[in-house]
Amino acid sequence: MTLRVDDLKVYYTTLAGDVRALDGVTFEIADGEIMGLAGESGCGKTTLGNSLIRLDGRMRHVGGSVELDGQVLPIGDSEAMDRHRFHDISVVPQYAMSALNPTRKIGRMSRELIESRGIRYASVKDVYEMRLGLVGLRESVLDLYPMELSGGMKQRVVMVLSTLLDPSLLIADEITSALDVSTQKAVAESLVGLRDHAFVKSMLVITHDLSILHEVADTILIMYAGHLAEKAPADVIIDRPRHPYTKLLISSLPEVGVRFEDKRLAGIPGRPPSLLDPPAGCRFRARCPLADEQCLEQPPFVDVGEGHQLACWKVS
Amino acid sequence: MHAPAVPEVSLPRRRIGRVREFLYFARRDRKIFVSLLIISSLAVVALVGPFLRDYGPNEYVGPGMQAPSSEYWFGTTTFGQDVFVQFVHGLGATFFVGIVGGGLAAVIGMTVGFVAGYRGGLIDEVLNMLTNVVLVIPTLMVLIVVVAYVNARGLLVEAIFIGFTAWPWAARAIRAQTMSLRSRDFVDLARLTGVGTRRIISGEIAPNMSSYLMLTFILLFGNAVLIAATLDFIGLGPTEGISLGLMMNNAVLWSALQLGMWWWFIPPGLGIVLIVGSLYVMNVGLDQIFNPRLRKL
Amino acid sequence: MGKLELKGVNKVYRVGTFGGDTLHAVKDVSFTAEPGQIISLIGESGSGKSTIGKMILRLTRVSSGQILFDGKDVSTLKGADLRPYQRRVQGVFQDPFSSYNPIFKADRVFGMVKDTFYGDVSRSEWDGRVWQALKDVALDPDGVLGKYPHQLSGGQLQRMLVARALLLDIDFLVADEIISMLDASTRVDVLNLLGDLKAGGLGVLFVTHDLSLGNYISDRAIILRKGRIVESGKTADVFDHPSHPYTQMLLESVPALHGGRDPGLWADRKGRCLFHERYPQADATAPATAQDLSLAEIEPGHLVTCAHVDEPERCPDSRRAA
Amino acid sequence: MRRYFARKFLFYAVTFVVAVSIDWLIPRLAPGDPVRSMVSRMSLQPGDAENMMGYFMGAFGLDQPAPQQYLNFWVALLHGDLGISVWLFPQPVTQVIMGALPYTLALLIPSVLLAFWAGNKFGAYAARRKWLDGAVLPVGYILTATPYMWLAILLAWLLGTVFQVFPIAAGYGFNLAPAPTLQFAGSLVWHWFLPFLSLFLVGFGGWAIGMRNLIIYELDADYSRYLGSLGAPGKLVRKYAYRNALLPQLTGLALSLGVIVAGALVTEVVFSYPGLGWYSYQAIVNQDYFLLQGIFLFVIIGVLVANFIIDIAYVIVDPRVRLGMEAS
Repeated sequence: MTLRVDDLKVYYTTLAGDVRALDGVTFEIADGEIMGLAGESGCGKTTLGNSLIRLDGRMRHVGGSVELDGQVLPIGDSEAMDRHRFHDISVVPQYAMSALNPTRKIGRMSRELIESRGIRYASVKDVYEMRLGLVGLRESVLDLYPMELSGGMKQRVVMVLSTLLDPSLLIADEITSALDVSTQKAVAESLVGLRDHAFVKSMLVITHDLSILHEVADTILIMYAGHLAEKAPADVIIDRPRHPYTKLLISSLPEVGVRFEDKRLAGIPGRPPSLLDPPAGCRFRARCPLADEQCLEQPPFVDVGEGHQLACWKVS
Repeated sequence: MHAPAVPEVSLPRRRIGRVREFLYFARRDRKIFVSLLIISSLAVVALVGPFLRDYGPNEYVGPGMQAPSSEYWFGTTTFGQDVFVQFVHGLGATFFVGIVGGGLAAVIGMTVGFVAGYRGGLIDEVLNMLTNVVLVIPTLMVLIVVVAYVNARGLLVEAIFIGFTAWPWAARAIRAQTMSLRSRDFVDLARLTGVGTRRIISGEIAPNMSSYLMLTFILLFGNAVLIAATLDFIGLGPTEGISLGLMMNNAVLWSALQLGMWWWFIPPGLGIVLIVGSLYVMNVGLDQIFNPRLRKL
Repeated sequence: MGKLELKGVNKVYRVGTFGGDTLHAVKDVSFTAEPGQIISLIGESGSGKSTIGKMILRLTRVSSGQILFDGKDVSTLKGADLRPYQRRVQGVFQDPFSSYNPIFKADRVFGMVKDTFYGDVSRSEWDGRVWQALKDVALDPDGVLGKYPHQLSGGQLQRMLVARALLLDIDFLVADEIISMLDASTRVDVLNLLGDLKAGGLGVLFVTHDLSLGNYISDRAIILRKGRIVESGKTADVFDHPSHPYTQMLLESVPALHGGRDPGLWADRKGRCLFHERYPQADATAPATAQDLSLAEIEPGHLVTCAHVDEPERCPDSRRAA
Repeated sequence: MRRYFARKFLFYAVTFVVAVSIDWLIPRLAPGDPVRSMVSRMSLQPGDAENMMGYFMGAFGLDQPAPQQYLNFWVALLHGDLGISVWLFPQPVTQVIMGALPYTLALLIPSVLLAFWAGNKFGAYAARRKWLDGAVLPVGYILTATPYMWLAILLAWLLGTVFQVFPIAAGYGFNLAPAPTLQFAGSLVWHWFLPFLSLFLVGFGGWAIGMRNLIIYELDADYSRYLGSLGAPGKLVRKYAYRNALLPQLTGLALSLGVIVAGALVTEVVFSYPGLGWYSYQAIVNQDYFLLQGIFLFVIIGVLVANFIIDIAYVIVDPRVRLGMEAS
C-alpha cells in the first residue's frame, strides 16, 4: 500500500486566525494507482499536495498521520522529511515552468542537486538522458539555460528530474492548466508514461480540470471546502457520480458537443464557505438541494462498494 | 423602468483591510513607533530651540572652548559661539533641505516615472535615457562645481540644486511600478470609459502606489539631507546662517578633533544620523506592512 | 444597427532593443459580427485572439486594415471621437481581480460610467438603473454594492462588469476569456448570461482558448492560428466537420468527459487541403502568395484556408489539382 | 552581443560628452562675469593678477564665438591640458591630479571591494538568523545613514585623539620623505587605515541591508521552493539564492559609485589625506576653478569607465541578459 492518509489536518496561520484548509482527510493510494484530486479553488487540494511533500511557511500540521510504504512520514518536521523527499516522495509543482534556477545550466543544476542528496551524478547521468529522450528532449538540453526552453519543455525536464530516483509517490500539482490544448495532451501522456515505465509507483494528480483526469487518472477524489466529498474509479465519478456536489459539478461542465440552444446547463448557486470559521456539519449544506437538518452533523467518509467512497447522509 | 429610489448606500468610509492591518503592525512593530518618536522630537527641538536663546548661531556669546555646562548645554566653539544654538538652527536647515530638496526630487521623479512608465514608446526611451545619464553621472561632483561658482548661496538654492539631481533612481523605481500597474485590466477599463491619461495616472495608478510613493519620499528626504551635509562640509554650504554640515566643517577646520572638543562635532553628525537613520528604519517597517513578502509572521 | 466588420486587419509589434525586428501578431484578419449573434474567436496562446479583441476596443493601435461599426471606420478615431463608439461597444476582461482598482469599492466602475456618459442623469435615477442592471445579470444589489473587490467572488465581479456594459445600452460586447479564471461551477452561469443577452439582441465576440466553451455558447466560430484565420463558419459545421488540419488537431487533442468527439465524423476530410481543391493551383483566380490567401467557401458560410498556409506552394493538393 | 556593447559604449560616450559639456557650461552660466569675479577674489600680488587675467581671457577666449570656445576646450582636454592650477601656480592641473590619484585609488578600490564582499556576505547571513536580523540589522541602517565625514571624524577622534593609536593627518609621517623604504611604506599604511576603515564601514552597512532584502526575495522564489521540495540542503538553496541576489547588487554598485567617490573625497578632507578629495577641497577654498574642474573631469571619467566595466561584467555573469540580447 503506497500511501495511507489518516484524518490529516493542516491549517494556515493568518492575521484573522487559522484557516482550516485541510480539516481531517482519510484516503489511500495503492501501488500503481494514479489518483486524481479535483475540486474548486479553495477546496484544499493544493494544501493536501503541499503537506505531503513540504509545508511552506504559514502551514501548520495540526493532526492526523501519513504513511508511505508502511513508514510514517514526519510531515511536520521539515529536516526529518528531507530524507524522504526526492527519494520516496517527489513533486512536479504548479510553478514547474519557473522551477529551474534561471542563472544555472540545467545539467549543472541537476548535478549539484543530485550530488547534494548524496548520489554520484555519474551513476544517474545515462538514466537521466535516456528518460529525457523518452519525453522528446535531446540530451543537449542539459547544456541550455532554462530561458532557452519553451514552457512545455521546462515542465517535462522537471517531470524527469523529479522522478529520477524512482520515488514511490509523485505529486503532480496543476501541471496542465497553464498549457495549450496541444501541449496538454503531450504532458498528460508523459505523466501516465512515468507510471507505465514504473519510474514512479503511484501518483497523485491535482487539478481543477476534470476532463484531464478522465484521460490520466485511475481513480478520482473530489474535495470540497477542506473535506472529502467522493472517491471512485474515474469513469464512475464522471458517468455515475452519487454525491450531490459531484453530480452538480459534472453537470455544469460544458464539454464539446453540448450547445446552449439544445441544453442549458446550470452552475451551482452560492459560494464555498470561508474556512476561517467553517459551518458545522456538511460544508456543502448551504448549496445542496438535498440538505436537511440531518446534514448539521458532518457525514463520515464511508465505503459504498467496489472502491466507491463518499460522505453524504442522503446517499445510502 | 423607474425602479424604487434606492437607499443611498453610505457605508461608513471604513477601509477595513488596510487600516486595521497598518495599526496592527504599527503597534507591534517598534521600528515605526521608535523612529516616529525620534523624528518628531528632533522636529520639536528644531522648532522650539531657536526661541530658547535670544542670540543667533554665529554670534560670539561666551568664552571659547567651553565644555557643555548648565549655561551652554552643548558647550561653545573655539570662538565662543553657542554650539547648542548652532545645532538647533542647523537642524531646522536640515529639515528644510530634506523637505524642499527631497520634495522637489520626488515631484520630478514622479513626473518622469509616471509619464515614461505609462506612455511607453519613444517618450519612455527618451526619458529613460535622460534618467540613466543623470543617474550615471556623479551628480554630487557636478553639484560641487556648480555650487562653487554660485557665490550667494542660500538654503533654498542648495535644496533646489539637490532636488534637480537626486531624482533619477526614484524615477526608475516609479517607472517600473507604473508599467506593471498600466498592464492591469482596470487601466484598460478606465480607458474604455473614456478617462484621459492624466486622470488615469492621478485617479487610478498613483492612489495604488500611495504607500510606495511615501516610501520613495522618505528615502529622497534622507538622501537630500546627506548630500546637503556633504556639500556644506566641503565648504559649499549656505554663505549665511548655519547647517549641521557647516558645523562639522568648522570643527574640522579649527582642529576640534586634535583639541578633543567632542561637543562641537558630535551633535551635528548625530543629528543627521538620527534623522536619516530613523527614516530608513521607518521605511523598513512601512515596507513590511505594504509588502507582505518581507513580513516575518 | 450594431454591425461590426473587420477588413484585412493587421497588427505588427516592434520588438527587440530599439525595435529592431517586428512580430506580425495579427495577419490580414477579416470577419463580420452581426447583432444578436455570438461569435467565438478560438486560438491557443500567441494566436492573436486577444490582440484582435483589444484592437476592436481600440485599446491597441491597428497597424493596417479597417474596423467598421455600422459602416463607419473606427480604427483611426482618437480621444473624444471615440466616446460615441464606446457607448455602443464595450469589453469585459479575463482577470476579474485585475479589472477592479483594489483600493476602491467595486461599484466605482458604475460611477465612472456615469461621470463620462450620463453626467446629466439624476443620482436616484442612476441608482435605479444600476439596481436594474444588477438584477439583469442575476446579482443581488444589496449583496454587491458598497463592497471591496476582495470581498466578492470572481463570478460576481465579472457579472458586475457585464452590468456596467448594460448600463451603456451597448450593441456589441467583447468578452476576452471572461470565465477562464472562474470556478467550473459558476462558469456556465456567466455563459448563460451571455446567451440570454444575445437573445435580447446583443452582439458578442467571445474570445477563448477553450473549445468546449466556444462550442457551448457561440453561433459561429473562428479558429485562429499564429495570427491568421484558418477556418470559420457556423459552430456546428466547424465542430462537426472540421476542414483544416489545425482545427482537426485541436478537436482530437481536447480531453473530453463523455467519450469526446468521434474523429470518424471528419475522417473524410483528414489530410486534405480543401482550399486548393476549391481553388486548384492552376486556376487563375487562385491567390498565389501567402499574403492574399483568403478563405475558400467550401460550404455555405463554412470558410477554410490552405492546409499548409505557411508555405502554400508546398501544398500537395495544389500540385495534384494542377 | 557586439551590438549590446556598441550600444552601451555609445551610451557612456554620450554621457561623457554631456558631463564635459556641463563642466564647460557651468562657468559661463554662473551669474556675473566669471573671470573678473574670479581674479578679484584671489589674493594675488598685482603682477600675478594681470598675468592670471590674461591667462583666463586666453583660456576662456571670451572674444571667440561660443562654439569655438567649446572646441578649444575639447582640444585642450584631449591633449590632457586641463589648464594651470591657480592655487599651485604654475603647476599644470594634470600633474597635480596625477600626484593625488594614487592616494584616492588606494583608498577607494580596497574599501569598495571589501565593503561589497563583506556587506553582502553579512547581509545574507543576517537574513538567516532571527536575532541577527532583528538586533544587528538596524546597525546597518545607522551605518548607511551616517554621513561619510562624520564617521571619519568619529574614528579620527576616538582612535586618533583619545586613544592615539592611529595618525589622523596627511598621507605619511611629516618627518619622512617618499622613499622605497619599509619604514615609509609602514607609515603610508598607518595613515591609510583610518580613512579606509571609515569608507569601508559606511559602504558595508548599505550592502548588508540590500542583500538582506534581496536574498529574502530569492529564497521565496520558485526555484528555491522547488529545491526545498526535493529536500536539497539549505547550503545549496542559499548558494543559488545568494548568487542570484548578487546580480542586482552589482547594478547597485555601478549606480552608487558617484556617491562613494564623493564619500571618499570628504573622508580625505577630514584626514587631510592627500588624494583628489583634499585637493578639490583646497581648490574650493582657494577658488582654483581649473584644478576643481580638472578633478571633476577625472572623477567623471573614472566613474563612467567603472560603470562600463561593471556593465560588461554583468552581461558575462548574468546569462539571462546575455541570452536576451542574442534572442532579440
